[in-house]
Amino acid sequence: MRQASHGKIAVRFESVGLRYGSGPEVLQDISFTLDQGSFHFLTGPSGAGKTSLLSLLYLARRPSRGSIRLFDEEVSTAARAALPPLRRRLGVVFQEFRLLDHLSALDNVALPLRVAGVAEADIHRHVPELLAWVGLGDHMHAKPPTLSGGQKQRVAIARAVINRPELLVADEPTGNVDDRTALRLLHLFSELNKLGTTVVIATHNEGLVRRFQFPRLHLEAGKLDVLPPMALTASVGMGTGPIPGGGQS
Amino acid sequence: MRQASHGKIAVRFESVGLRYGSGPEVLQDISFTLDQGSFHFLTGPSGAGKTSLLSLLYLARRPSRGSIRLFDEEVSTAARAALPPLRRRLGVVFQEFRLLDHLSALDNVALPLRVAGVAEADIHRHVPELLAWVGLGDHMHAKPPTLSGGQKQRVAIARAVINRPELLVADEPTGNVDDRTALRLLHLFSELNKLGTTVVIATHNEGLVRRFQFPRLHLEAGKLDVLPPMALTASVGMGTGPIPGGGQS
Amino acid sequence: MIGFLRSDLPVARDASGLFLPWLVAVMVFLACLALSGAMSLDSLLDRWSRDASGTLTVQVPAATGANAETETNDRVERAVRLLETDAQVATAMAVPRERLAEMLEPWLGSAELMDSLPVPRLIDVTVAPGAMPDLDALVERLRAVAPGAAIDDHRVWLARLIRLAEGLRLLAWAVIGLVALATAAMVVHATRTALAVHRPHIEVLHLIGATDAYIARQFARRAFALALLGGVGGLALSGPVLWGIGRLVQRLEGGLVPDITLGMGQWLVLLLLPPVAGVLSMLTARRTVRRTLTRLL
Amino acid sequence: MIGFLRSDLPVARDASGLFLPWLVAVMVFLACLALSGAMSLDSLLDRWSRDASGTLTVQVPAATGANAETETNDRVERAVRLLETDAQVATAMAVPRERLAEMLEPWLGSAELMDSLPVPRLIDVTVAPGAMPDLDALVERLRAVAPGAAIDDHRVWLARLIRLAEGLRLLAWAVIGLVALATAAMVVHATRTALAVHRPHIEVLHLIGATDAYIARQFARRAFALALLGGVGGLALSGPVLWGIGRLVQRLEGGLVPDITLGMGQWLVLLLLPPVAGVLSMLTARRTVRRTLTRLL
Ligand SMILES: Nc1ncnc2c1ncn2[C@@H]1O[C@H](COP(=O)(O)OP(=O)(O)OP(=O)(O)O)[C@@H](O)[C@H]1O
Ligand SMILES: Nc1ncnc2c1ncn2[C@@H]1O[C@H](COP(=O)(O)OP(=O)(O)OP(=O)(O)O)[C@@H](O)[C@H]1O
Ligand SMILES: [Mg+2]
Ligand SMILES: [Mg+2]
Repeated sequence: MRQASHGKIAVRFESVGLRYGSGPEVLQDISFTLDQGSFHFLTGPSGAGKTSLLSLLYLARRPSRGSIRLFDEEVSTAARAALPPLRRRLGVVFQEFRLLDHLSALDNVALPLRVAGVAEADIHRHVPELLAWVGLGDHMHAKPPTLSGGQKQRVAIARAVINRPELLVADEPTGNVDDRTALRLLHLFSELNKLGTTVVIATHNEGLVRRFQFPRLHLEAGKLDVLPPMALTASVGMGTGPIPGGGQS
Repeated sequence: MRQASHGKIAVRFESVGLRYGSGPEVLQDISFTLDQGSFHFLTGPSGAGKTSLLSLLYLARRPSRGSIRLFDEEVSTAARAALPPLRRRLGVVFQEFRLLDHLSALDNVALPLRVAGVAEADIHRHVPELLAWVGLGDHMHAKPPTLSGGQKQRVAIARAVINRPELLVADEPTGNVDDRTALRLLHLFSELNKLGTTVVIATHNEGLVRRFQFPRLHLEAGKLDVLPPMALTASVGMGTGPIPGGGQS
Repeated sequence: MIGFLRSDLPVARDASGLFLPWLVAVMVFLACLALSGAMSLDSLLDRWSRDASGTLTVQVPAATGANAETETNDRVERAVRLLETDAQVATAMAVPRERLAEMLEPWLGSAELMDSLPVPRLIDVTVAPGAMPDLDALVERLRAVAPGAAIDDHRVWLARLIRLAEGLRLLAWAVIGLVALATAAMVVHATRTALAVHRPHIEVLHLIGATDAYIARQFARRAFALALLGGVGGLALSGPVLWGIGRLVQRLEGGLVPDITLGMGQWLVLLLLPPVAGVLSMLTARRTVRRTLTRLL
Repeated sequence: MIGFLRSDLPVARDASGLFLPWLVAVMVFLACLALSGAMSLDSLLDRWSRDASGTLTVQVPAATGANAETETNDRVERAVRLLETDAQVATAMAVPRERLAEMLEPWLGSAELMDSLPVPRLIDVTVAPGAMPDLDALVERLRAVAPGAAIDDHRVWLARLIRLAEGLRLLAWAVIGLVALATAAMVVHATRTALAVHRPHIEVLHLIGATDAYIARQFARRAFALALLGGVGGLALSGPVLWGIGRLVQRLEGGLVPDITLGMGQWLVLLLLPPVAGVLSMLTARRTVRRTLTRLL
């Protein structure tokens, strides 16, 4: 079913620790491996360090200690100049969206393409299509301050996936949308995943975690455990039933 | 069980319509009544107009048409100068938190007290207590940019309830916290409700809506329906069972 | 409401505020330079005008005919007496023949010659302080006692200098007006820019139930303090600069450039600049916040 | 990378940018005033110096004894010829007796008298452009042909004026230096403030994978354009003001204040102000963005 699990490794954390300033270690001794083409949820209570962990993954900060390999490159000690090309192979949904308020939804989503030097013609073909798909066909030219919370979140998701990233990192991507939309967005992610994208999604939505039977990275008290898919007790309001191994074919 | 439902009316919308600029009507002909001391969920798909409806309630904008009565005062046509005293009787959790980035969590929560002229001594007694209750005892002096998403949300909630409002309006107050914390926060709201506060909570979290058996205001396509508590099909990961009529006594 | 008396919310206190004092400092500094320049020019001009209008020279032509010598002396004496009785004249003194001889030497070759010539006599006159004698009337009266008398009021070249300096003063005031205008505009604009950053905070305070007056006060106080701080900084900066310029000016020859250091009153005017900037900033802040608020509901 | 050639992202285009041109306009306007003032003073001073050093007056005392009249005329003629052969002298012309008589009238009462008097003769001399004649040597040589000849070089009062104007020029350049410094500081600071608002945008572009150079370019271009726009506005504003000041100056007596309107070269210097402000802003933007970025990882 998956195309891209060639056994290659997309991400490898080894004994990674992170502290802010001189505070305590928010992440302690984190080690895990994500195969290319894999799909993981990242769970854990609020303040456990999920966003911190993801920020290491999307190269927003360096770990205080340990080693992080991304696409087989050591990034914890890499030169600054080596990072932008790596970043372009990522797609990131930030927990706070981080949209540019004075750009239209369309221009926001086009940003990664423009930065990568994609032709305007291609941009104007692909971006509206994707925006329509996430249900924002009518709000293409609206600026973020006039969008609803869920609409902003969908713009942020569209921006993260527009360049078909090799690694998709999403931080609480469904906190502001209804369950139907959340399901639809997760199908989008699992669709990308089937095309080879490695996916990591931090979420508090247990319903989603149960419905999509993907393995979990669970953070608690600074420690990470890799857990199997969550037990299927029930699927509330999430369509017809569980989707083993991800996505409706 | 409830102390304050004396049959008085806290909020009454009559044929309320709202449009932004010259756009279409986001809200059309909305009419409903909230008794004092009642507890309602506000549900509806993303972009349905929940935040817009709540913004009328917390006096951020005037309706394009119709009448809104709050605590028995007509607010849709009230003079600007008459509104601040009304606003102080409200508590609001904004969907985007709206914390002041350069103030500590404590100062953010203290804001409504300071504006109302409460003595510093009282502020320093009550605020840390509430922050500890929402699990931020260790982050009292942290500024919002150094807080996690869920921590920020809890600061926003603390700010909304610190002055024991007569009407609590919360817009997606649990989008960034785990289910356990969400439950805890909803118990906080229902506790306030038992003390007489009228509560309206916009949420996408069906689990919560099912678990707390409160009536729903459902928005869809600009229309509002008042629905009975949602059918209890199951309660996923939300503790032991349903809580009929609100709160564990 | 207790809020009116309580100390500020720390609501406006972020880094963006640092821009305001910085900018006000620079503008007050420039305004200081312009203002002290204009005021120095004023002093200079006053001094020059006083010098020029303060002394006159009366020329009494020599008499001819018999007893020319004594007649001439009489005429000079009468003229001196007439001048001395005039309320607007402080002193009148005939120039001694020896000095006249000196003055004419280059023209006549030797002093002896003068005795045989009908050389006109001169009277140095000091005008009473502040008096502006009507020279035409004075000449009329002088001619009654000393026919052909004329007044030379020394303004030959001082007049040109004065006209120049008056022009410069006009210029200086025009420039200071422009600098003041620019300063005011900048303070207003900087205050608005600083507040633009705070728009979300203003909204939050508004929605929390703070009155317009309360919110405006929070920001107006802060704007006042910041602009005052910047103004004091700019003034402090201009102190050594003005001192250095004063030193420069003192090195110029003393005659033309008298004491143009600033007087007490003028320093007071400079000292007013920071509070003026502060008040301007405060009023702008209040107005801007209120405008933001009335747009909100 | 194609991005290097493509047009800007609209990333820096929000209302906060409006502050930058506004501020640059005011600062360029002030710098314009200061600069044109200093340059005018330069022109004025040059003219005065030229006037003062460009003309001399030679005094030839009248001869005595028999044939005094013709002897005096001979001496004057010889002196004129000597002067004319001097390489440093452009023209030399004896002042006609009639003009001398006019000049002496106030002293001697009537022109006829002069004929019977040993009045010294005058020769107006124009020095060759740029020449600085050694006056002492010249006097020596003149005395050989015309005993007792003397040179009066007119600097009596012009020297004082020149010293004053030189002082003022020094002052003007000091002030223009300060204004330039303040302008530069303001442009730098305004650019930074405008960018502070964009910090989140810089972060987003960075995390999306844009290189530092790419991000810096987006903002540097915009800063250049905005500052240039403001500079042009300030210059345009200063045009009518400088014109008005020119009119004011023309109303002053022409003698002391010659043509102090600006020359082509000086206008060119003023025209350079906006691009200089633009470049300054651009460099600041680049540096600020890069500094922000290196703090990010
Ligand atoms: N920039 C920062 N400086 C200092 N401390 C920080 C910073 N960012 C996060 N923290 C702290 O690190 C801890 C983990 O934060 P993080 O945002 O990673 O949590 P999270 O798991 O994403 O939580 P949530 O589910 O609420 O988003 C928190 O206690 C937070 O206060
Ligand atoms: N300030 C505004 N100007 C113009 N249109 C707006 C504005 N705010 C909201 N809208 C539009 O009004 C509609 C309703 O928005 P609203 O924020 O009320 O939705 P919502 O129900 O809160 O959605 P969500 O669950 O995603 O937060 C949306 O289509 C949105 O684009
Ligand atoms: Mg987080
Ligand atoms: Mg909403």
